[in-house]
Amino acid sequence: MPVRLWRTPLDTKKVKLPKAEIHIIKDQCKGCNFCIQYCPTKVLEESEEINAMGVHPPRIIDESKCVVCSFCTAVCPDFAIYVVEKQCKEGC
Amino acid sequence: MVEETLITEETAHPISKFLREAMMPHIWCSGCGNGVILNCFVHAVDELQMDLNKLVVVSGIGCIGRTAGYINTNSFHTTHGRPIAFATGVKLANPNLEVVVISGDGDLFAIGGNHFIHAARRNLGIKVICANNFNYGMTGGQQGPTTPLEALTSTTPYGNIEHPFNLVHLAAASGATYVARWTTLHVRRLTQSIKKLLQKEGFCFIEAISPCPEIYGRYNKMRTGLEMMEWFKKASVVEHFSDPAKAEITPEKIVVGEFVDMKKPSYEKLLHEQIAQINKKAGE
Amino acid sequence: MNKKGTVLEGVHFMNGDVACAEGAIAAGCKFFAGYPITPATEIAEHLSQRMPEIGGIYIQMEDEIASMAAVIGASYTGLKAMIATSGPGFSLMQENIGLAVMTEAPCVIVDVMRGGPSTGQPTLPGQQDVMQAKWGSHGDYEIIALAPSSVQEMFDLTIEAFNLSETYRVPTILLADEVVGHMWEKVVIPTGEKIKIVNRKRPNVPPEKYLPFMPDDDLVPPMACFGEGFSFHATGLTHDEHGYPQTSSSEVQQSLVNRLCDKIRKNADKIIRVEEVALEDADVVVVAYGIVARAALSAVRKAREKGIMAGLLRLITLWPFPEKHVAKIAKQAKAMVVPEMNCGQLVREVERSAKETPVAFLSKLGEDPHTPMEILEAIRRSI
Amino acid sequence: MAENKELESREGSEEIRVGVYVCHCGLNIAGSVDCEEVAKFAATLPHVVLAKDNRYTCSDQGQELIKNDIKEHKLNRVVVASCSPRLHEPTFRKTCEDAGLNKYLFEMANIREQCSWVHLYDQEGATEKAKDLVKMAVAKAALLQPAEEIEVPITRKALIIGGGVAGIQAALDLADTGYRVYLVEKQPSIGGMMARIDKTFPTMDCSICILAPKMSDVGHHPNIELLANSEVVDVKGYIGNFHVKVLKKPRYVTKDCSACDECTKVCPVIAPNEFDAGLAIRHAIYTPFAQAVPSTYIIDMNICLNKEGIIVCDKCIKACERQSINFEMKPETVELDVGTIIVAIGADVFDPSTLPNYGYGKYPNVITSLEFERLINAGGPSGGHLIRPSDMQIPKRVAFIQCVGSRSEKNGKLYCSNVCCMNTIKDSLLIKEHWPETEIYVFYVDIRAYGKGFEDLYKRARKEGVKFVRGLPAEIIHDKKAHNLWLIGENTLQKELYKMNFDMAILSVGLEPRKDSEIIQRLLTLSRTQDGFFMEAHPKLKPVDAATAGIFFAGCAEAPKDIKDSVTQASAAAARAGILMAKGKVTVEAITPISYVENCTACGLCTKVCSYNAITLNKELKRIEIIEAACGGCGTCAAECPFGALTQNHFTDEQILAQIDAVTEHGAENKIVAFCCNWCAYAGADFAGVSRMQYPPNVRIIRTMCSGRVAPKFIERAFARGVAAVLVAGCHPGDCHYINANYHTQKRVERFWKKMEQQGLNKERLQLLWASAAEGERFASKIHEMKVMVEKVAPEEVENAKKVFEKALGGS
Repeated sequence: MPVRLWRTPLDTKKVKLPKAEIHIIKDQCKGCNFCIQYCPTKVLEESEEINAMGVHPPRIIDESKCVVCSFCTAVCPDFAIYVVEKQCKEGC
Repeated sequence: MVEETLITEETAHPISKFLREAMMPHIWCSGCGNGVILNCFVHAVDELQMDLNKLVVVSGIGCIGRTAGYINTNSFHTTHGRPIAFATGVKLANPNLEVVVISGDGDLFAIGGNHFIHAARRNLGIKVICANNFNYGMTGGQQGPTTPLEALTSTTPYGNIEHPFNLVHLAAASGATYVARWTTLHVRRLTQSIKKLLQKEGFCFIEAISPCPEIYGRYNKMRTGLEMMEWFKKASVVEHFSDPAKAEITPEKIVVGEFVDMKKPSYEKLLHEQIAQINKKAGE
Repeated sequence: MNKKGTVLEGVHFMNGDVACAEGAIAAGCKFFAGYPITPATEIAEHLSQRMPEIGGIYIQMEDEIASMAAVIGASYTGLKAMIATSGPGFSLMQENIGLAVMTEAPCVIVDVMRGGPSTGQPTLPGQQDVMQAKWGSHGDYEIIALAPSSVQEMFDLTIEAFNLSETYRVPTILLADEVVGHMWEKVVIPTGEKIKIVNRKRPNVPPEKYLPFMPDDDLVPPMACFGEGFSFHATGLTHDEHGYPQTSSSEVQQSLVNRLCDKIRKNADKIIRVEEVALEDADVVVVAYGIVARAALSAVRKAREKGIMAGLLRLITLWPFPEKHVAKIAKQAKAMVVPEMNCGQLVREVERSAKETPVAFLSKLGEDPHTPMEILEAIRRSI
Repeated sequence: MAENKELESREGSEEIRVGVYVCHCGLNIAGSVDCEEVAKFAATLPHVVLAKDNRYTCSDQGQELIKNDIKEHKLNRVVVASCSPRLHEPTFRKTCEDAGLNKYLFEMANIREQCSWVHLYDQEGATEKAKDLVKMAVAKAALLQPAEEIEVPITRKALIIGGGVAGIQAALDLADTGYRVYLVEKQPSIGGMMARIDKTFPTMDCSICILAPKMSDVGHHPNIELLANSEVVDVKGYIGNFHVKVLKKPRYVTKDCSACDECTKVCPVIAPNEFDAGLAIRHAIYTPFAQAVPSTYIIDMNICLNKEGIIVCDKCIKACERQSINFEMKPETVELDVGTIIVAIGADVFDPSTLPNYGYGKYPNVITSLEFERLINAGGPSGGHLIRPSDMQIPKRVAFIQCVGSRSEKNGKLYCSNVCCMNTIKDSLLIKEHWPETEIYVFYVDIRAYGKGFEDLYKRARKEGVKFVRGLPAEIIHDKKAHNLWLIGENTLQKELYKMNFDMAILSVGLEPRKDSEIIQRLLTLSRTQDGFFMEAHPKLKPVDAATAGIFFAGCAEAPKDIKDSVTQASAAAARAGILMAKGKVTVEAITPISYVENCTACGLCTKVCSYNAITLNKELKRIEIIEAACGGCGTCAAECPFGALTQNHFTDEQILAQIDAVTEHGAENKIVAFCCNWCAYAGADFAGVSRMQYPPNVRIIRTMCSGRVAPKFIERAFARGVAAVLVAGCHPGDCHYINANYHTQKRVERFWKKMEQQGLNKERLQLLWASAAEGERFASKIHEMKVMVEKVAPEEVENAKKVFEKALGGS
């Protein structure tokens, strides 16, 4: 049944996707960029700043794109990043 | 949002409680896979809600050997090649302890190879996780038992002419009851595998292929951890229970997955049953 | 011959290896790892039968390296652990003996000495590992070694070895030889409660306060074991009192290595045991140990019959070396005789302590130990 | 050489004894043919031992007579000159068999449809022609060989491709009959189009309510193996013995799935749900709809965060209590052996965004009838509230526009999509039911309410106040602010222009062949009509059979249908397949190829022209192998073989050459030899006869099963023997009864024309005609036309041709 899907589904607004709060422990980062490379929604990028380790820690491009899959937390060799899901009250 | 304001405190990494803060940051290079393996291990321990007092982590010499020290549990850092032998004493002395050996390919399969095959043969209930980085990283990248043919190392400047061990094949042939191989890119599967390994009876083995960009990578045109991870991504194929004999690691193909998962009474179980038997007879 | 599941008691006729094994059981040893080797094999064989009876662990490892490592593992898990071997195996163990020293793992190593070097003469006695026992592993350390000269002592000193190693958290070596190992003699075993058993010091602080390598005044740190709730780290690397590696700190290196030596040196008087026979008026003093000391004893008696004022200083503790005893007697003696089944090992320690007093060395290799006549002859010659 | 072989094979066998029977057929034949004379003439022909004429040879007496003669006169060949073999060949074959004569030793001369009826007013010409036809028949008869029809066992398992209502019905019917059924569905769930429709016309049942029970029956039926999310990728073999490869695409969820839906709650990826025509969302892990069968969920790997092969997100894994998520699943190929195949792949809906004037895809409130079904459906995205997408308000004025994509070559497809009229009427009533105040206009071309209960529904709609306006809007103009729509067009009844404002317009989209029809066509060697729907073996008498034996059609795969017709056809297809499987074996008519190994060079030409893959080249043995059961019997291979290493049973080269020789014995220079294929041209010629269309009597028709059988050497022989003209006639391209064999006919004739030109011959003397069974007129007029041409052919031209093709004279 190949139908051209061009509309925004009517219930798009009703679906609640997880809202993230990303924590980057900058000075623990050794700059391997695993989190940046393998983020499925490309939330992170390398920053200009130089941290205690002398590398560029990641920076958040757009936190709203994060779906809290937490792969960055799992793949970080240096325990320098983790994500928590916002326990949002009504309205958010 | 109250909780958030609390956890935005930077040190509050959810799994930091499993680490010895005093020892952090770890000694490993940027892009090294050892941190990923450590990360997967503590996640597995966390998900299983294991009693850290009942856990003993033993490691040998080499970069990954430091792992034992980083995990906030009973830990011992042995001489080169001997973690399995040491762990044997621990497991037999107290079978209620979960004894895990986390060490490197050189430590476990060159200098320690004899202990590995015999522990597997006995089916002693210790769990071995090998970080395979294809060379001796800590001493500056010498050729080792897993160095691929033709690879360049500080001691094979003209290319390696030794055939490497196929670790999963070796483990399976030696009698391990659980054998799996993952790369540090397969963190979810590696974590699941570690959970399984921690819950199984008998000798279990996981090979965790790990990037060594600063040393091995430098010699072999993969200068960053990312490049090595991309190699893993390109080359790895998930094939569960395929023939470990056919699972040699080549630049083109790395077969990952579970190779062996069987039930077999562990050495310590048989030993303590035997002891119980003897003393029952004695009592009569 | 033995009552199952219990420690042996009463009077028995047995060989030295078996006596050693029974001594270990009496001392509370619950873990034995080993590898077959003449002339120590009987210890393993006997324990493979006895350990299960007392709920202990016997395991034959793939080699002596593994056996030694396993023994340390068992020790860290709270069991009294022992290993028995002879020269070649003893060599293999050296690195991990160093690990035991560094991590202060109490354990007992029995070396039933045979003729070396290398494979040498497996079935003939020797005293050739005396120096290796002290210096075998790399780096600086002190260690305890005892030399039994009878089957009874094979029993007694094995218990003594355990007590010392538990007291000072140091690997303790029982330097037996092929003859005491294989010789059959009467052994008298007192009832359990009459046997003195020492157990390692336990931490008296809560886990969060526990520092695994923080010593008490006797320089020995209390020892917690795996699985007891004190999750701590131990390593063969130079480490601080937390057990954390300190690979580039000179202070930590100095304080650690010095303490490891001092805890033996400073307690030497408590550790050392010797037997003195007719020394009060002795002009010639024979210094001997192990099986040789028994020939020396009769030689000394014969000499006295012949009017020669001879005496015997039998060393039970070889390491730490009883230098005070030797020095003291050297002052009064005109000459000293040291018979050894080697090319001259402990004799050097004797000379070092005897200062000006002349020391005659009597070597014997590749056959039965010295006869009393040979030693008597040496006594005569020495005056 | 092949001829010699024939002769050898006859040496030593008993002498040929032909009996000829000329039928009067009352006056049908005798009216314009002197049957007695024809019989007398026949008696003079070689091998003929007796020739009789009688009133009705097909009557019981007529047949008894033949039987007795066979016994008395030891006839070993029988020729009946009467009507078309398409009518009575089976009758007389039976007669022969009853008398113990192999039925392949019977031959017919068609002197009614192709003689007496078409030359009503030329008794002499008709009689002469009849003699020729009998002579041809006798000549062929003399060379006929007894043949045994081969029997092929039939695997008692069926494959059904497509799990819409048609596939479901066929599957259940066959499974209930006791046959093993494999039902392959491309989508994650069966149910097809019907599952998405709200109500069915004319009865207004809830569509899913009546379909769901059937779906779960399929799911639980012990005889049905459901292969959802799967595709047929390869089909080998032939009737009764198909070997099928099915690609089972991974679901990434195992059968342990309890459909608890916990996974979708945590899945962070969303996409429009195809099932809801994109009006509702679904997650990357999902089930297309509540009643889906199988109920096992599926992960859409195109959007899942783990598409790179690395498990980045493990939320579903963690959420799944039954641990039924398995990202390691790989595609697997299932191999099936089946005896019959039912094609029920359904249809696609027309995509109206290709029509710029209606603005679908741009104007939010222009929706398709399919989107309407989801909107009005209580289980749909709006909970059954007809809302307009722009503002979610309930529309007051609604327009239905009919024939969107149908009945117009310019704007879609020529054909009528059959269901749209009634669907719209049903939809309009649904609106009225919920919101009676709504003003509804239907813009139509014609309202086609032909079916049972349709007209009543139509009347009801009118009574409810639905307004029907004849004449489709030329254009929809969009009011950007209010998102209202202006429909502009001409009311062709009142001959006046209209411009009306609506809140919402529903495009009643037509049905079109599925995009993947080509694949199925290629895999199963099927043929399709101009529309692109699959072509049945016979539009009237074999409406659910495919031209390829053992394959059947159900539902919209064959043409647009409503649910009722789809179900009916499905049961029919099931019955047809069931008949084959019940027999357990099938006999193949002995008109398959014979090969002469010694002549075969293993060049493989024959394998290339066989549309049935019935000939394979054995490279080791350097020879071809023929799978008789797979053979369709067209004879194209025999015509293609340049080495005389192949011929066709019962239509051998010698037999056909003998017919040609018979025709050309006398007065060839005025005659036309016409090769007609059994299904179209020959049937067309018969039809001309039935309709008494008169045409010149100088044409002599030689029947082949397919025009593809006509080998160049036949045409050469005819010219070499001095005929004025040759006609090769077959089915229209695309209508070939042997898939596409007549395509080779065309190539050969074109090649022959070139040859004639090179040889300085008038290529008009060879003509090619495509004439269907219905086109008697076309056939007749062709003969007229050729007569005129023939008269212009000068004797020397004939002589030239004779010389050019001299070589073709060798042989019988």
